Amino acid sequence: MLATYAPLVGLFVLAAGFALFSVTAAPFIGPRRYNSAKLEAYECGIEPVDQPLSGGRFPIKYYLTAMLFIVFDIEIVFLYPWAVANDQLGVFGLVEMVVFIATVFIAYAYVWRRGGLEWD
Amino acid sequence: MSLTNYLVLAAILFTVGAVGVLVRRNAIVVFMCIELMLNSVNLTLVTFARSTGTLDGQVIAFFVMVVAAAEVVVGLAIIMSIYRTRRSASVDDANLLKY
Amino acid sequence: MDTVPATGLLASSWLLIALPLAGAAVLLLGGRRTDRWGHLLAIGTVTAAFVLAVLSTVELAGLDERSVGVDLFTFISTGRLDVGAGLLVDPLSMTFALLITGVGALIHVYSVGYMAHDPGRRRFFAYLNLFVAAMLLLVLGDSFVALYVGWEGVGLASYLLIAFWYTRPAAATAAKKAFVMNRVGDVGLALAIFLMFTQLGTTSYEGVFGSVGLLAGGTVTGIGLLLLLGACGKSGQFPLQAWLPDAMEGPTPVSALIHAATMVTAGVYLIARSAPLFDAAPVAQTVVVVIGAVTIMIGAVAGCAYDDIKKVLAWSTVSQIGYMFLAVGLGPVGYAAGIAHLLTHGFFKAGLFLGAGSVMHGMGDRTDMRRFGGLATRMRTTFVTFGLGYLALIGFPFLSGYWTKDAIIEAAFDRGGTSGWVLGGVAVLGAGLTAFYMTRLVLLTFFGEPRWEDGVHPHESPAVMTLPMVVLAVGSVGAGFLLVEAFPLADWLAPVFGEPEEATAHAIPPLAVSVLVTVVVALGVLTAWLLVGRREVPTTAPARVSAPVRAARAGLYADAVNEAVFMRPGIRLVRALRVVDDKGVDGVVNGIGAGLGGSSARLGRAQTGFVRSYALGMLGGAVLVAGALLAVTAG
Amino acid sequence: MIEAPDLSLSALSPFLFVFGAALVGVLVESFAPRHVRQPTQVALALVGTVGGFACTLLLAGRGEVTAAGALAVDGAGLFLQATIAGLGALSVLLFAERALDPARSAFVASAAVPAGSPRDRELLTDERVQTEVYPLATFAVGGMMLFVAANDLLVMFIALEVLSLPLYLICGLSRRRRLLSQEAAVKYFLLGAFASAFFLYGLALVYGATGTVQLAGIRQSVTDDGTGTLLVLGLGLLVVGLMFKASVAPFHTWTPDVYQGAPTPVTAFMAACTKVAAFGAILRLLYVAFGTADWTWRPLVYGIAIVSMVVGAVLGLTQTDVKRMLAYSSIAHAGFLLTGVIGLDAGTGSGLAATLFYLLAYGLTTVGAFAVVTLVRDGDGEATALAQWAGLARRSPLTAAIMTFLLLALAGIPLTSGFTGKFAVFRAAIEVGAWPLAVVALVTSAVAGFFYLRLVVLMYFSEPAEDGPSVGVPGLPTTIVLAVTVAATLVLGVVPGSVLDLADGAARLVG
Repeated sequence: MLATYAPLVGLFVLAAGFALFSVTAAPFIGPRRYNSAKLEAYECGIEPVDQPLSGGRFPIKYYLTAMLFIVFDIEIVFLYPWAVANDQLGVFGLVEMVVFIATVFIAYAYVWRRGGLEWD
Repeated sequence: MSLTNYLVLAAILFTVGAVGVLVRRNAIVVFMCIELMLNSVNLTLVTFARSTGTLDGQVIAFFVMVVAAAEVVVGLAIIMSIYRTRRSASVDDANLLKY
Repeated sequence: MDTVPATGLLASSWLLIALPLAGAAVLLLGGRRTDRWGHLLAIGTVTAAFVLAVLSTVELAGLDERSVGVDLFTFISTGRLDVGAGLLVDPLSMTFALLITGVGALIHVYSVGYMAHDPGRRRFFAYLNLFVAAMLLLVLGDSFVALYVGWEGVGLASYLLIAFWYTRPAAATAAKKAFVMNRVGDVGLALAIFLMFTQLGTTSYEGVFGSVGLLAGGTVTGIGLLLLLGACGKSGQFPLQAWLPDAMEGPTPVSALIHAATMVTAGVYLIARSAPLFDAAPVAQTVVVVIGAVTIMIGAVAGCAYDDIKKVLAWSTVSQIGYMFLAVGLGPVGYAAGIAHLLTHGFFKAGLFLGAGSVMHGMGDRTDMRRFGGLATRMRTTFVTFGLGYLALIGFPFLSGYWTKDAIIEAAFDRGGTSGWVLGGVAVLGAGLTAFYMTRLVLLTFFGEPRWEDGVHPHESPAVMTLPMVVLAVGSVGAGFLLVEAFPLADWLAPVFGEPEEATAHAIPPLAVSVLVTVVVALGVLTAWLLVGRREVPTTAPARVSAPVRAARAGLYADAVNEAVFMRPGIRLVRALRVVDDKGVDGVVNGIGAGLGGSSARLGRAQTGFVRSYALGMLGGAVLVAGALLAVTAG
Repeated sequence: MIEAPDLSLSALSPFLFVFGAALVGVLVESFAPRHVRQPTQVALALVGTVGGFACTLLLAGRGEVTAAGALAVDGAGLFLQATIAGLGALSVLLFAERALDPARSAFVASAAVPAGSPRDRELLTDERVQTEVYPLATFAVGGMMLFVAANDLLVMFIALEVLSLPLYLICGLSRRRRLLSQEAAVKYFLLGAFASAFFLYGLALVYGATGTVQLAGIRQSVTDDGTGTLLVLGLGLLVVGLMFKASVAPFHTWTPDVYQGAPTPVTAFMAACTKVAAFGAILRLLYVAFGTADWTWRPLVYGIAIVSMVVGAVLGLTQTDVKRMLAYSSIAHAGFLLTGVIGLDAGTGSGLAATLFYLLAYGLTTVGAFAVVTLVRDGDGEATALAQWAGLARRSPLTAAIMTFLLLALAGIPLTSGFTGKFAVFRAAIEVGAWPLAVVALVTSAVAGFFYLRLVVLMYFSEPAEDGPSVGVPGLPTTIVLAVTVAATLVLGVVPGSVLDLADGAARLVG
């Protein structure tokens, strides 16, 4: 049954070989023209606007807000399975979820008290 | 469509991510490549969950997402703090510690 | 050999080790507060240990079973591993304990005078006490592990003492050299102990010797050869002899105690103690004999060529320990002879070194014999005691060396066959060479015209230094007779090595051997007198000399050979040290790397500091891991 | 209705204690006024780690699997948890030291202020400290304890991240030499995340091959169906991820840079606790999940052990920085520890006890050695260049003596814990017939002995440099750490019997 995965191994070898080849060959055959554009992020072909990493800067609050959003947003992922199967999980599931949410709230309290939620 | 195709795609993505870590200079991009590796694993996990008929793979994928998010926060915080001093996010510039 | 539990005074044999150890601890931890009285404490602890050793010996002699075990505590006891720390008090270990504490106490006293003006005197006595404690542990321990602990301890003390004047680059270099070469030997000893563990599950003497018969012949030979490697490293035997002469950079009392009388004989002790093992491994025994014979010649030839008084004595030590190896390699007939020579050598060589120290003391720390001469009248006590030690060493009839060296030469001839003749011949030739270089030394130092440098005013040393020399001189004269004829050491050691067997048939009669040796010795003395005593001595060594002399001056190129064969890393280090000497020991220690360091630095370049290259390394490692695992499962 | 999994609260008590303390720490950070934070956080972190330590002691002797098979409560796990908690408490004491540096702490006053800015210089001697380090460290301790108890690859992965993420952060929080510290954090983070990705992919492949991530289930599948390509690949990638954390060569490259750049108390914490945790996980993975197919990984671990010992010992020779030197020493010790892992045979178990003992001994000695490093200072903070340590014995005989003793222990000289530990692991390796490995280990430990000795020689036999460092007078926390580590190193070397017995009794993995 495991033999069916043999192609996967083959591909691994192929991919690794290709990667090694590209990495070793690039310095020899590729032209070396470093410019600031190389460090810029690719933005769908649009002229990159002011970016934090290549000159201009975003205010730090964008960064903070985005981070906080991601972290707290992703916790929701655990609520979905529980919500779907709540009636089967019973009290145990409820208690576990409360503990989980309480823990998240501790982090939330930290963010709030430290001014992470203030825009100005 | 065979499940193997998904596994192959995931393997390719993983390799692309790994190569990206090796060749990119910008710390943020390096970090994005690592995220790509994690997500290729997610794809693998979900495929295996399907092929083995168990749910574990899907559950693990959730956990991986959360961990990845936490890693993003920590990573960006570190990269940003060094950027604010050095004015550069190139991983090659951070080269004081060696030999 | 059955060991009985200790009773009475013997139960407190641990005090022997504890006393000097406590002395060292007080001196090292007490700091400057102990500067004023520290040396007295050091002498006190060693003397007390000596008194205890004497009393214990008397008590031991009165017992029926002269082999007493003292259990101290259980070091590791878990599962199938049981390592206890215990002492074994038997005639062999007590003999050594007497030598160590006795000569040790004398040299402590001498050092009070010798080191009187040295700012580091307290440190010096602390190290000396540490050495005595470690050496006692080495000989009194009841297992190879205990021996190993002591072995490393004396190595440490030796290293610290060679480098005592660490501001001298030569001293630091010599200490490094001693350390490196000893490590080679230590690895051998450690491997031997591991081998015993795997094969027998124990390292206690009782356990190992009791089950030697259970082992395959090859294993016993392997253990024997590894032990021998350890012994060679510690005792300055071929091919690890080169460190010993360099170790003379240490203060002279150190040379006398550690590098002549006690530590360097630890190899002989190891082989004698492992007698049941070696008796079961004839191949290993043969190698011991060969190494002994080779070393006799190397030491004697090199001794002829040096002008540094301490180096000549050091090469002489190398050569004399060669005799002891030869003896203990001969098996049951030689054990007692080897130990007896070890004891008398301990007396006269320590005496000679103290005498040399006294000469140096009077000559403003000069060691070049070409700048001595005519000291016999200026330093009367030193001359007389040194002279007696000299006579004992060359084997002047009825002095110590005569009795014990002759016994070894006889035993060598008695081996029979061609090998007996070769070994005996080498031993006799060595005796002749010994007579030559020692006579040369005495002539250059004490006779002839003074060739002193300006501003040198030789004077006799204070009583605190001459007194130990006198005591040792008395020992040099009488010890041989006492140990061989009056109270035969062989009988005393019988519980360890078995009853001495009377040689039934001698290859050549003992009397003939005595006469032969005496004649050869006389020839050596005569040659020296003709070559050195009757001529003007140039104050610098002639540069244009024949190849043999050049070779001898280079220690028979022992360094070169060692370097080329297997000491390359160590020697590179020595050379690197020379280069970076001006940076002091910082440079010296950086030089350690020079051998391995080349590769270290090259490998270190891989640590580029670039995250991406680290990641590449990890990816490469991961590919290797996956490849290796797949190879294993596929294969 | 879905059955609720059995959850033994008593078995979970060590984790509850440690994580609870960390969460309270976050609350304190949120609500307590600034001036009370430092003492409160130190107290909390100590309560958490010491409490966790006590809980594991109370659990001693248990052997069960709980939380639906996700956690193993067994002798080896508890021994390692106690070790981690204890070493964690010692590290927290080092974190809390305020008397040594005129800058008042090893940790930055405010991480948000760019390094080298005027505000940063102003804050250098400020009373403030970024007190988040204490809850972060406590989280890391909790993660490590979970790591060694994980009986399930998913829990192992989560624990790996819980222990790593806080470490990445506190690596970058040094008060002095912030640029180096931040660089260390970036390197550690990027490479650590890279390694976790490997671990995770390995997890996925093993899951695909066996259909489960529980170690017991994997074992069952390995026994029944043998090892396929997929499974073996997965095992390899898992091992890579774990070896990275244990800083085993060739996955060691981050170690010297991060050890050098991180604040020294954090380095002590990482060097001791992370190593213990990583080896706990390695032992569990290899023996519980893949124990019945040990022929697959044994040659690999054998080779890696040799590489690690050689790389650590040889590269250590040319180092010029004390912390870097200790980093290479840590790599070499990882190799010695793998020797013990090889010596762990299902039948005998003496390798397991030996490895447990070695981890304890090594952890204590290492914390002590780094504590000494924090004492030697010049005007610019710690003086870590080897050249600056020249003649230290003249300036401070006691400091030099303590360092010498700890270095001798690292070198494995008899009568120190290092000797007992090396003795035990080498013997375990020989017992299973891996004597060539033991020979390599002996030779490399002799080579490694050189660079330890080199520092000793430097301290005792060199002229002190003109503008040499001074030796700070440690406050109570550092004094306690030094006293405990030196005493433990001595006791474990002279009378190791009882602790060896303890390790022997604890040497059991359930699964």
